[in-house]
Amino acid sequence: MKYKMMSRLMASAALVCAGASAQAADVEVLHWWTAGGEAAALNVLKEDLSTKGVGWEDMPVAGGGGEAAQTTLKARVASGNPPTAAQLLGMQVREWAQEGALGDLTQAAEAGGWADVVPGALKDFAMYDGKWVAVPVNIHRPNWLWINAAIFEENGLTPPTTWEEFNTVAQTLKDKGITPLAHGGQPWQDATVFDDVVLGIGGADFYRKAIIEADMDALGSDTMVQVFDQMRTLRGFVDDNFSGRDWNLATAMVLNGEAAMQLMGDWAKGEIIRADMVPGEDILCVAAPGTEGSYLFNTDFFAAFDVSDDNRDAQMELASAVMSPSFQEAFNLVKGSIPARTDVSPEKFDACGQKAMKDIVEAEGNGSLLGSLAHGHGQTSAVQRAIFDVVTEHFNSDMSSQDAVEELQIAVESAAM
Amino acid sequence: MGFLDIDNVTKSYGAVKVLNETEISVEKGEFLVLVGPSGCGKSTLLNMIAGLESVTSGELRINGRRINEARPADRNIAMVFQSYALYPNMTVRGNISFGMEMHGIPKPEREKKIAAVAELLQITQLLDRKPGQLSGGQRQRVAMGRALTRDPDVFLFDEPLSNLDAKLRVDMRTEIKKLHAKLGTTIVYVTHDQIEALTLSTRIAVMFGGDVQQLGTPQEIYDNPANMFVAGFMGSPAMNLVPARLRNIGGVMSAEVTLATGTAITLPFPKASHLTQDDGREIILGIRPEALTDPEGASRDSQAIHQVDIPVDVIEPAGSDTFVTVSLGGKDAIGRFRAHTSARSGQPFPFAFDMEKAVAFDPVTEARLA
Amino acid sequence: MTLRPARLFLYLILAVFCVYYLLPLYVMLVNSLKPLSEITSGGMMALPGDWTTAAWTNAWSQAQVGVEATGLKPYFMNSFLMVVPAVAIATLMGALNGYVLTKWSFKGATVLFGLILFGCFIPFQIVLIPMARALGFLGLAGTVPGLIFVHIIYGISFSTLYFRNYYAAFPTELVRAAEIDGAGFFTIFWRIMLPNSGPIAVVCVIWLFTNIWNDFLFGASFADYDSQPMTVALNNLVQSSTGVKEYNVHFAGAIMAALPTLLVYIVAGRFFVRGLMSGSVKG
Amino acid sequence: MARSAPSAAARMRELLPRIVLSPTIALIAIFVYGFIFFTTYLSFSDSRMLPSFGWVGFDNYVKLFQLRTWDIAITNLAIFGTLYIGICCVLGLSLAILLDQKIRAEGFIRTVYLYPMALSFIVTGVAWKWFLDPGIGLESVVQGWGWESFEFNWIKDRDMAIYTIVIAAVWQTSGFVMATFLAGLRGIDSEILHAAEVDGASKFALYRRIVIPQLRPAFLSAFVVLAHMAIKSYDLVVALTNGGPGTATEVPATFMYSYTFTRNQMGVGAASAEIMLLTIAAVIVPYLWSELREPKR
Repeated sequence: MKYKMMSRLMASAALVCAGASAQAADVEVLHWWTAGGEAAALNVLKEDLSTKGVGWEDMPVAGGGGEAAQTTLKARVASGNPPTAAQLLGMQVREWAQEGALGDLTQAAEAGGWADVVPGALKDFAMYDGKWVAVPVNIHRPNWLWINAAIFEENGLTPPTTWEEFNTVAQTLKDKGITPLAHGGQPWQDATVFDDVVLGIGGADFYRKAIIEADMDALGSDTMVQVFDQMRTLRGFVDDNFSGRDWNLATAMVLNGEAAMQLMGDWAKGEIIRADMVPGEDILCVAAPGTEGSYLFNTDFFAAFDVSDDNRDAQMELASAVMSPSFQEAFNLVKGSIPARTDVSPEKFDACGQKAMKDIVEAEGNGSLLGSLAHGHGQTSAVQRAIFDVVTEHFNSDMSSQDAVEELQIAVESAAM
Repeated sequence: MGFLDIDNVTKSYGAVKVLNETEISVEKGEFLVLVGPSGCGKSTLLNMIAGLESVTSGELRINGRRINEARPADRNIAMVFQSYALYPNMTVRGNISFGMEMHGIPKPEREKKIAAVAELLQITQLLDRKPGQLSGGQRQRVAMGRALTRDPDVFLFDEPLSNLDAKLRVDMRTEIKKLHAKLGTTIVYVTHDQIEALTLSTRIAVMFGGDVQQLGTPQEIYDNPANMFVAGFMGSPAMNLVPARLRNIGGVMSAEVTLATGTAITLPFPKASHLTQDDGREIILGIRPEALTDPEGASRDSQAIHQVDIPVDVIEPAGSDTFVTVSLGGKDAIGRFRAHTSARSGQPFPFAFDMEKAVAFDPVTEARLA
Repeated sequence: MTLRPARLFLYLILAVFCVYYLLPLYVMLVNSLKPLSEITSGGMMALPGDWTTAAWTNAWSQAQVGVEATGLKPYFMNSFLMVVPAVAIATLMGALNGYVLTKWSFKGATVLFGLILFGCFIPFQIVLIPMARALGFLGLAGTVPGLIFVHIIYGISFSTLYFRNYYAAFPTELVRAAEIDGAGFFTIFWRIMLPNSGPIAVVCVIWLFTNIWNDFLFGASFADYDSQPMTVALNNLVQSSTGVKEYNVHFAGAIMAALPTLLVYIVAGRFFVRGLMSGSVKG
Repeated sequence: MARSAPSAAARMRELLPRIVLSPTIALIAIFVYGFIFFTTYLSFSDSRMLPSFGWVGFDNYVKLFQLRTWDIAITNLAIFGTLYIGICCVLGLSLAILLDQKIRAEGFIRTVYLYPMALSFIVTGVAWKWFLDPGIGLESVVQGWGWESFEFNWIKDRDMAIYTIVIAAVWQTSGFVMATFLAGLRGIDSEILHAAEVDGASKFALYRRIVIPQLRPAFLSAFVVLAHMAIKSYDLVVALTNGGPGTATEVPATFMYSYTFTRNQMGVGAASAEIMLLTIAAVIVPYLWSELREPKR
């Protein structure tokens, strides 16, 4: 009790010294981490802030991987009442920054020395026009292949490292009556697989050209045709009921042995742990075929909105708290992702987490740390969804790869306009 | 100037004029009935007096005070509606007391008045019921009770009896007449039933097509209808309207009527003595059924009974009377015979024409000539 | 009773449809009473092997909804605070409008009614952004009154429609009589019209209550952190994208969120048909 | 004749009804028509993430009609709308007639039929999704009963998925339609029915010739409620299929929402909203016309 009082006093003293208004306001945070462990993990942040005298006003809006929260955010901004901070994906940070809706965290960033610990690829999104406008909370890796170890062992299979190997392994499993790939037919899940295939077949440079730069030649290339061919092949390895299935139900199929593999981000670990299995042992985690050495990332940012002066200090406090190594560690241990700063010890993380932390360093070194299209780090929302349309349409119909490539070009061109 | 003056009043909805210039002056204590078929303008006129519809032009005065712009509540009138318009959510007591409450009459006084009115109308035992639990006649009494508490200058009745069955209607008619006799209030009463008009009123305004066709005492209206409309509307069975021709036979006026057989009969018509110049003129002869009787039933006082044998078409016994149909001037005419007549259908029978009661109309203008 | 087989067949058909209508509720109810393991092991339709109300207590007061593990409990109050005033005001305004449009009609009133009515049909998605701006302009952004205001606006068209049709069949002579009795515009409304509007008020309240209670879009867009309604909380509970899905808790929460509207239908349902009969179905 | 000027109080009385109505009129004018106007403007603007006011003419409309998803959305609305309204009316009427046969447990059955109206698809969405899912829902249950060849996998089938939406939508509203028709049936003068029975009309003929024609007002109000629900239906599609498989169950409402809010192409979203509004107007205006002409007797 005494300690708390003391720390609060000291905190306010520090603020006074910084010459800022001593009145610590509350922070209102719009986010879509509404249930289970991730929401509980966020509570760590809330507790942390409350010791600094900053109150937390929780504004959760779940649905569609943040789509509902986006709508709410637009309404809030339009009404001139934006939240202090909002959970956004990388591209969304950039789009809001372009609208001039974001504030400035540079002061806190300089004080915290963020520039030295945040990977460059993330900084590209967190900074706009030379100013820090958002702080990264985590780094997810969508290009994982989760494998039911028992099934592979029984059938004497080894994890595939290329798409060709994958096809062989999958065919073997299929012949034995095991569903090779657990998949949920929702646009973002289809796109997650698509990301992996583009990166795995085309390599990092191709991914950058085709997806991030939306280069028409790359989009129309033979490589892209091959990508769609592979998507068609994958369609054959998925059970008939895939359409509309939630990702966690697909994960459950791998866990209970109904299916052998799943291409999914590292949030799947939560399901694995809850089923009393160990990631990396019972369920293997390997990079998606052909993507070893590359790292697709998906980062949740807390973007600082342009709020009134009264709230700015609290906003800084929030940002600093998010960037603190202790929060980064605590939160990401729960979330399944890895910290957004490179100086956090991998010690407490599980095997998959440790591998991710190792891989990301390697990827950043060789320039293949790339934003994931499926998870809002590859393209603007308009282009992203236009690509989703084509990918999903192709995956769910008997459209030819050639047609798909043409559709893709038209869709991207029209959406980018 | 009367007590209630309807002074050159008109009503239009846009371009449609529903009430033409109307001039009626009602004396205090008078019972004026506005009668006519639906759409004649009688209800519009009543609503204007009540203040429920605006006056397009002209002036309404009560007791010399212009009331055109006064709120209904400020005109010191009371109205009984066709549907009684009892508030279904209130008890009988509440219904009667509502108007007084609105006029700020204190509760004890209201209670006293309610008791008095309930006593008068014999509805004391109904005071705590809701309108839904009352019979038609009881509702009618409550509606009158509500109006009575107001001590109004003018009582307005809008077809108050038309929702009652025949027997009750006759009873209530009598009650209303008694009430008028007892209270002596000025009443304006709208109905489409000419018997109500004749029995209740001290004066009648017969209306049609937005015009007052005739304004007069019941006797005047009945005996000397101003035109063929009034003649046909008032009285039941209606006055017989028979095509005929005036004849001046040596200075004595007669009406010539053609029978179904083709033979013409000549009926001396003293009332038309001022029309000696109009020999051969076509007229419509109006003759009431009670002026076309069996000879024994003919009026003893009349100086102009004329008897003719005519073949009878139909005989309709109606208890106290027997109605006999004959063809006159190509039209069916009805005569009122005594109950036990010996007339037989298909056979000629002597008819007594009471030409003192007969009237004549112009077939074109339909106005009365004699 | 000579038609026994036909009668039996009739009841059979009606029973089959009862099953059709009850099925989703059955699925929700049964699965909310199972432990999660029984659900994931299949058997959606099966009765619980191990009956438990754990999911219910969890959804009510323990489940993680956003940062705090409060369950749905606090959001109930938020919803009520929003729904009750909105329904009351929208109903009252609708009644007044219906009263004016039928009993005090003036030239052009019918056209105005037609224009009001079109408000029933506007898709809510299109008003989101301009409404946000308007609320910001009015200083109502992110407040409960703001949310109530929005619901009133889009409820008023319906309440006006209901009351206007009802009052059109309401005897005008009563209004006339009250006028002669000396009652003014508002007195007639309070003392004569409203006390006789029971059936249509039930229909109107049921309709508005259900619609406003069930609204998600406005709740998610215009509520603040401390005024989020039940539907948003339920959605947060159910829709978490990368969290573990506890279906039994979801179902328990869903039924809970629906209880007030269900109750309204069950309690007032029998007045519903009567209310529809007394006006809104008439042309 | 000199007409004295109406007093201030009288004028006030005259104006009072309009004053009472005016808040509503003002609210509707701004928040319905103003916003429609705003959306109309947006549909001709270069708005993307947030409203912006650069004029681009008909570009958004051109773009809209080139989009295959929009084609699909429109076609789906036509299929969905027709089936939904048709089935709801037929089912609602049939149930109402059946319930009108002096059924013993009428109150209970009526409530059962009516209650889905009380629930939003946020509440029932998951249950429906499960029920329709062949893996865990009806198909697997029926197969579990021993009917191995039973198939019900519409929700996974691109060509059939839209029909599952119809099933759920009918589930939600047919009870309400039933109540509307039941109210209509109860409103019919029973003497007319007796008269027809005396005339020797069979039960079937009685309903077809006498009863159903008298339900026209009920039909109309049911139709309007259903039509606007069909065009506005959003929650339902999102809860059941979210537009999938692929884009097979996309409807204009989901399309408009996604373009306006998710895809940051507000201009195209506004253009699609305009088309929706026009469709609604095409359905509603004739109804309003017929509805509002009548009182002018």
